Amino acid sequence: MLYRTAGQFKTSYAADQALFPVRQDAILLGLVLVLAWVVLPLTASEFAFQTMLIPVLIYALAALGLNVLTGYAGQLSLGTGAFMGVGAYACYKLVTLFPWLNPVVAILMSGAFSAGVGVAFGIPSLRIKGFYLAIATLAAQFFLVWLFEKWAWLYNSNASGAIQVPNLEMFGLWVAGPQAASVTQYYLVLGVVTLMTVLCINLTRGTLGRTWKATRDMDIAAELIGINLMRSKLTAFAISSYIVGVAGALYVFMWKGAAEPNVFDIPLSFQVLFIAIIGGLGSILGNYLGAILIVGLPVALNLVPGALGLPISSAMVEHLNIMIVGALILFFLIIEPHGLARLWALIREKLIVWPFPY
Amino acid sequence: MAETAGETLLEVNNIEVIYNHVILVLKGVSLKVARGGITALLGGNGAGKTTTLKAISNLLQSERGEVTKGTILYEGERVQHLDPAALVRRGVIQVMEGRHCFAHLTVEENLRTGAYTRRDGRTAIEADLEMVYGYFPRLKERRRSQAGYTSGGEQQMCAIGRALMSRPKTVLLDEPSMGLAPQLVEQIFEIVRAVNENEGVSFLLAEQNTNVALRYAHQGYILESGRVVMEGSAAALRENDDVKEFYLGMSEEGRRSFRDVRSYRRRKRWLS
Amino acid sequence: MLYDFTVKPFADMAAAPDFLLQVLWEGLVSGILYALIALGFVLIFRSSRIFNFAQGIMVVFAALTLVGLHAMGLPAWIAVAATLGVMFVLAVAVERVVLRPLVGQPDIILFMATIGITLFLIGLGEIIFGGENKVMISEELGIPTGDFVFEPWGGLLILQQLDVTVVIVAALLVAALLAFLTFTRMGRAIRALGDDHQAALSVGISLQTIWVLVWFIAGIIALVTGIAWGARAGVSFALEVIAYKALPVLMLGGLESITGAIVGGLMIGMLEKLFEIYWGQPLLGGNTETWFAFVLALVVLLFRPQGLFGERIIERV
Amino acid sequence: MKDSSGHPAAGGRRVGGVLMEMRNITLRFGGVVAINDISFDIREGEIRAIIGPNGAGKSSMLNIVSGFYVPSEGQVLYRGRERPPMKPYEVARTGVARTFQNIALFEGMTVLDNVMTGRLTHMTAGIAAQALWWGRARAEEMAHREAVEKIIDFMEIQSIRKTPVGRLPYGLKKRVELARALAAEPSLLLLDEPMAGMNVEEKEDMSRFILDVNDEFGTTICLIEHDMGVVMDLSDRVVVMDYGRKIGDGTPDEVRRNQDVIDAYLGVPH
Amino acid sequence: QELYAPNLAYRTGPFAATGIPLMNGQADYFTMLNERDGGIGGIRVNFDECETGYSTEKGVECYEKTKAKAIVTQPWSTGITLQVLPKSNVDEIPILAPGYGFSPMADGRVFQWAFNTPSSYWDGASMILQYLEQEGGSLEGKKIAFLHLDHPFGKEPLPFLEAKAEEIGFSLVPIPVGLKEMQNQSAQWLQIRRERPDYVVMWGWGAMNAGAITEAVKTRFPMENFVGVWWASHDADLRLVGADGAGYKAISWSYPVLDAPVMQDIRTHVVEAGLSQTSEEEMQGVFYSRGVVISMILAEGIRAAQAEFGHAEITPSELRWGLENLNVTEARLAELGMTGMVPPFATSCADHTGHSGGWMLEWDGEKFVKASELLKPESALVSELEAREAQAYAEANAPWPVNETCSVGG
Ligand SMILES: Nc1ncnc2c1ncn2[C@@H]1O[C@H](COP(=O)(O)OP(=O)(O)OP(=O)(O)O)[C@@H](O)[C@H]1O
Ligand SMILES: Nc1ncnc2c1ncn2[C@@H]1O[C@H](COP(=O)(O)OP(=O)(O)OP(=O)(O)O)[C@@H](O)[C@H]1O
Ligand SMILES: [Mg+2]
Ligand SMILES: [Mg+2]
Repeated sequence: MLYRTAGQFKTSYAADQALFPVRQDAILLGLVLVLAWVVLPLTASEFAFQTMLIPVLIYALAALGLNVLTGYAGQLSLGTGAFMGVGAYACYKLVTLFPWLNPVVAILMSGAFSAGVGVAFGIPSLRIKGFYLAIATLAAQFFLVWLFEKWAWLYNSNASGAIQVPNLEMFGLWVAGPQAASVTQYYLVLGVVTLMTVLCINLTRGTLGRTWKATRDMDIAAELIGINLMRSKLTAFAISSYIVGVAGALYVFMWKGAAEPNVFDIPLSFQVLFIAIIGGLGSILGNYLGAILIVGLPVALNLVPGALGLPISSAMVEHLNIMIVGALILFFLIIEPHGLARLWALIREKLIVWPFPY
Repeated sequence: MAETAGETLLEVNNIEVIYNHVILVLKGVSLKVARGGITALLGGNGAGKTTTLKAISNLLQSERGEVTKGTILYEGERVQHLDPAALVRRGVIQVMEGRHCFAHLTVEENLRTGAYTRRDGRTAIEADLEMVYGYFPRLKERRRSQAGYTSGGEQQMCAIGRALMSRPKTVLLDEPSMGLAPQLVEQIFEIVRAVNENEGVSFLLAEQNTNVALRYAHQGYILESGRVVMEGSAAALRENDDVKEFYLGMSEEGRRSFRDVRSYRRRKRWLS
Repeated sequence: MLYDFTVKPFADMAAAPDFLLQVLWEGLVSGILYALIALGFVLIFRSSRIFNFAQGIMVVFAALTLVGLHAMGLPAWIAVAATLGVMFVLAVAVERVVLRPLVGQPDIILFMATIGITLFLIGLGEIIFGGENKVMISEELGIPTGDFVFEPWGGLLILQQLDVTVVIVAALLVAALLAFLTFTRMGRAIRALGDDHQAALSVGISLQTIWVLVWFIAGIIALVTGIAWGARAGVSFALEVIAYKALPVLMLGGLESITGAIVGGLMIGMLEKLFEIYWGQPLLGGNTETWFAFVLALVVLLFRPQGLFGERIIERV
Repeated sequence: MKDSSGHPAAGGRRVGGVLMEMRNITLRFGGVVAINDISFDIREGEIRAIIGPNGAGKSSMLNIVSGFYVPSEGQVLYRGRERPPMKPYEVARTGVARTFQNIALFEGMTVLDNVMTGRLTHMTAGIAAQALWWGRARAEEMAHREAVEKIIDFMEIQSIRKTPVGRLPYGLKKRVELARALAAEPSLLLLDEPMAGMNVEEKEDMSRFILDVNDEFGTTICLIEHDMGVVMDLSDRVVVMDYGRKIGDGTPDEVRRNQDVIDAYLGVPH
Repeated sequence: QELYAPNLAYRTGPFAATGIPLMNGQADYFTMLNERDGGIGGIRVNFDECETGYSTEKGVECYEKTKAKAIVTQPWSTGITLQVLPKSNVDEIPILAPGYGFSPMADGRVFQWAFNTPSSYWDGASMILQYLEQEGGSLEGKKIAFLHLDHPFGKEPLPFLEAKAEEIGFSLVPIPVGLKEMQNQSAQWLQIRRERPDYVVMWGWGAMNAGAITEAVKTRFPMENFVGVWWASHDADLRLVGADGAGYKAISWSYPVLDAPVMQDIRTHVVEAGLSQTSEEEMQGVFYSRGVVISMILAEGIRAAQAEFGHAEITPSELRWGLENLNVTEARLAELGMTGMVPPFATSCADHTGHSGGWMLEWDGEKFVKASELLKPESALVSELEAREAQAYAEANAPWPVNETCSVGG
């Protein structure tokens, strides 16, 4: 009943190409937006901002970037963490070299640097494919993290070798650094993430998106029907790394406040990959679902024993956490290898035909 | 030849197959394969022929398909729970649609994997290898090339030869003629007949090339959108008017030219 | 500057040949260990196109089980046998719980699944064995611990007996594996399986049996690797990071080649050590071993996209 | 029925000059000689068939035309001029479109998207415009969508427009593939066994499409097919290959009577 | 009614091996206080653990989760410390990082909320150099290899060592060990073999120490010329090489006095009552007893605050006062039953460290023994560096509130 599509007719191709051919989807999205823009910021606690809301958004954005590359263009990358690092370090250099720069502008600019680096490391993808390429992206991962450690100029030769976010102001409001309020940072992140998402949706449903998907599904055929594979792959690397870079800048500037090089090491890459895959490759929505699950799960698991009053030591909780996260990854892959987004689509399909089974 | 059809070897009773939990593909298909017979499964694209064969050989699982209703009996025993390997050991082997050769193995290695489940010794296998090369001389020429680099027709031969290497009792043959040169199609069907007659192997073949199929088969089933719409002996089917028109491309005056088909589009009577 | 990069390193090598030999030996030994981990990967990849990320943690898990069982009082060799039993159970469990339901899924999904297995094993291992660094029971297993000292050209060259043992054992293991894959029916089935699951199923190759077998062999390799690494550096979860080193080895050697794993491992082990000692430390601030192997492999791949010994990538339409 | 240039054409269609000429093409793979010194031409507006036993080198020839294989020897002339070495996508942009023997559709995309990719060679909007879904990008998208819908109607695949291609049965995939090739509005259409795996009824449909394309848009078509009925009925001229050599070239009638062809391929006179 | 003093523990991850004994020592001391005395000042201390696995990310999460109720944050990694440092000004919760963290935290005027009592890394480096000079004569013209974890923690003493190298005239060769190479340091030790340094000073942690020590034995580096920081004095690491490691040294501001009354109390009230996760072997180690000392510092801070403000349930800012006014004398140590386990120390508003000094420990093949008298850091250079770096930090993080009311040395 909820998902009755009968009676909704399309009279133009534009209407058919609209984002939400089914009206109920648009309503649902509206609700989510109200929740994200109004309800949550008004009600969330500091803890919720810091451990759920902000990280979910940032991780979802990073996963979105990865998804462009892996889910849409079919180039598996394990170097997301390092590209986030490029964004973060670029942003750090920008705001320390040009203190007058608007922080949001700096964040958006820093993506350009990681896009550049991404393209450089994307060039081998023209020859190298599949897992070979995936391992090749690890070259970027390890090399860049090494560079973050060794190139003192990047962290302004700080004794600790870490970057520390200075207090940044925008329109009289602290937006970054220890003085910034979580709610301000949340809105800023939300704004950037919403913008990126809209742009990505447009890109992926248009010409470029089709080029990518064709490259992903069968690159030889794609080339034979007139797709320039080099252009297709490199644009994917550029746009993906741009988004990932922006996510990296947000990660440090809007959330962590400081970062050492090894923050951007391989576990971060995997974290983002988990989100993209559990959420669903080749889906925009999936990134959000995946981020909620992967970020939220450990937080929730940590709260459980306390809430139940179980006398489990914190180390045990952590071990169990790792086990459970591992098991859940397996669980979700087994019930729906194509991710939460597909699961949702299936549920929707069922709802549309409900109450009939098929 | 239709007389050779003896007792029922394989029986499919009213099965329903669903892909991905939502896509209902077979809506109650029943058929019987006689021991020592050649049974043809005919029907248009997407009718469900491949799905039926995979349901029998239990290859659906890896495509997220599942038999939700009905039973499949082989030699009177339910075989739905068996894994494909167990079925092969019982003598049921499928030649898959679209030439699934092992691309990195040579042609000869491909053929040898066909004998994987056999336990009757090296000499028997070598002899069968020669037999397959006898049927397909082209394969002998290409025995050392990686299968991935052989032409489409060669791959098809390789797949059929590989199945024969397992010394099967029942072969599920999915579109053997696809992409083969005309004389090779005849040749393959001749081989099917020879194997059927000499070794008593039963065949269930899904085929689009109705013309050839009905010439070699004993029994036939016609499938449309997941249902059996017609069944009978091959001879009877060949004489049926609808079959003639839609599957054999015959008009009153013999074969229609493909140039003359543009003007009208017909409807099948039973679809109304 | 140019001189520092091009001439000086070689001059240094020539000036102290005994040191160069030592560097190469150290490289060789770590190369062998990388190769052993890579071997486990190759076997599983070959038989299922699964890029088994869990190979690294299997090494840790095997070593921990061995030490743990010994600590519980089992004699060393019985503990080895029991550990093999555990690895077998693990292989069966992985096949039942993970691989079977995921058969036929895209490679990347299976790759993810192995990461899931990795996390699960880390959590489980820490619960059972705790996180402390443990001493490998080398003596109890009869692994020699002394060293051989040579003085070539009046210099000094120290070879650990342990390392020599590792090199020998690794060589035997590789020979056995190669024979298994080339000369047996199973070997061919394993390769066929890697090409096309569906077709392999259709000719009666039982995925279950082969997968359990292959994962079990990978478990045996993991145990050998675990004993070898553990004897050098102690046994703890920190070992896991070393597993990353197997990746460029695979890339260089080719994902499905046993020979590739060995040659790649040795090349990477020695070249990265040479680079680190003669270029990395004096000129680049050191620690180049983290990335050198990857970059080297990347460069090689640009010329041979399937690695040195990998199977040709078939591109046809 | 012969046109002024002396070449046969059915239905009174105009067959123009030589569109593409293959001159002394040889193709080797290591030791295997897949094509051995073959020359033939394709005239504008005709339907040209290539036949021959399995492994004869037909697909390889098509691959050379579309730039996927580079001939070991010989030249390809397109519209009278020698074609320089080109990447496949550049060849596609000169107006050559094709279908594949082992269907090569983009499995993860819907039918509509697949057909839309066929038009990529005609799309020009920049990345920024696409990202904003505004102005030119949007107008272009709509215009092409309209053209694609026409092709979808023409191929009678309206009902599966939004279905992911991976789920389609074989025959429909072949049709979608043809639609994708047509979407490029090619001047030369290469079809590699377009009717393999179809029953008569479907072959008739497919024939209808091919003839209509050839008729309505004047598209030159080069096809490989094993169904002699189809080949003989549809094509204007036929090249016959056997083990990399050319053993016959001419009208269907000529070829049908050629003893070499009968021996090597047809088996019995068709 | 309780005092919530969470610990951002790491009993998991690559550093777990070294973390566990420390966490056990810390936890057991508070359990002992709770069991024996009913807590501090009559109320129990809730010494909760939040697991970080030494990951900065999880650490920050733990900080956020606990900060609402907590009177103190014990971040337990230099990385986490660096991240929560700027937040502490806003959240006003004292950070207690005994013997780790950022050395300039000693400057209490700039880092009002951070404490690295009783010794900073620069103190440690200073004491090591002093010891080497005492034992082997002037360092001038000598070569020191500085083997360190390539991580904020490992780089921490570099500014001090560089300054000293220039001052004394020894050459310093920093040799970083990547996080991924902790277990495979053959390249680093080949470099050491090539450089032929007179001494190797090690800033190592977790699996790195075991790796370095085994590698040193293997390459036959003379153990007596090999000195580590206090985090490189874990008994289990040395037990890997046993007698071959004899002669290895580590500076330490704590010492395991096995028969100290406090240890006895822990045994009776905690271990025998089954309230501990420790083992007898672990209790005899350096790290366990250091954990006990660390908890003592916090407990003394709490006591001082309770005494000053006259109520048991103190607030975070009251605890800060307590930590700024520690005065643990010999006599007080004797009262606590901890004589000899830590040198006496005192803090102030301006000096959050105490710079109390430490002993050189030496591995005798089976256990660590004291190898020196109490060493004192050279305060002039250390405090000059502290002031300079603290200032730079405050500037980079402007606006950064500075406590102008403390006078130097007061
Ligand atoms: N893996 C799958 N997931 C979803 N649907 C599928 C899948 N495989 C097949 N189908 C659907 O099942 C129906 C029957 O397909 P099947 O392949 O059995 O037909 P067929 O008779 O063999 O056709 P063809 O002659 O083209 O091979 C088709 O409509 C197809 O879309
Ligand atoms: N990339 C390649 N590498 C090696 N050999 C190849 C390659 N491509 C084709 N061949 C070989 O060239 C010969 C011709 O192949 P081709 O695919 O052109 O045949 P075909 O005429 O299309 O046959 P079919 O009708 O069976 O499709 C075959 O023997 C094939 O094995
Ligand atoms: Mg089929
Ligand atoms: Mg072909």
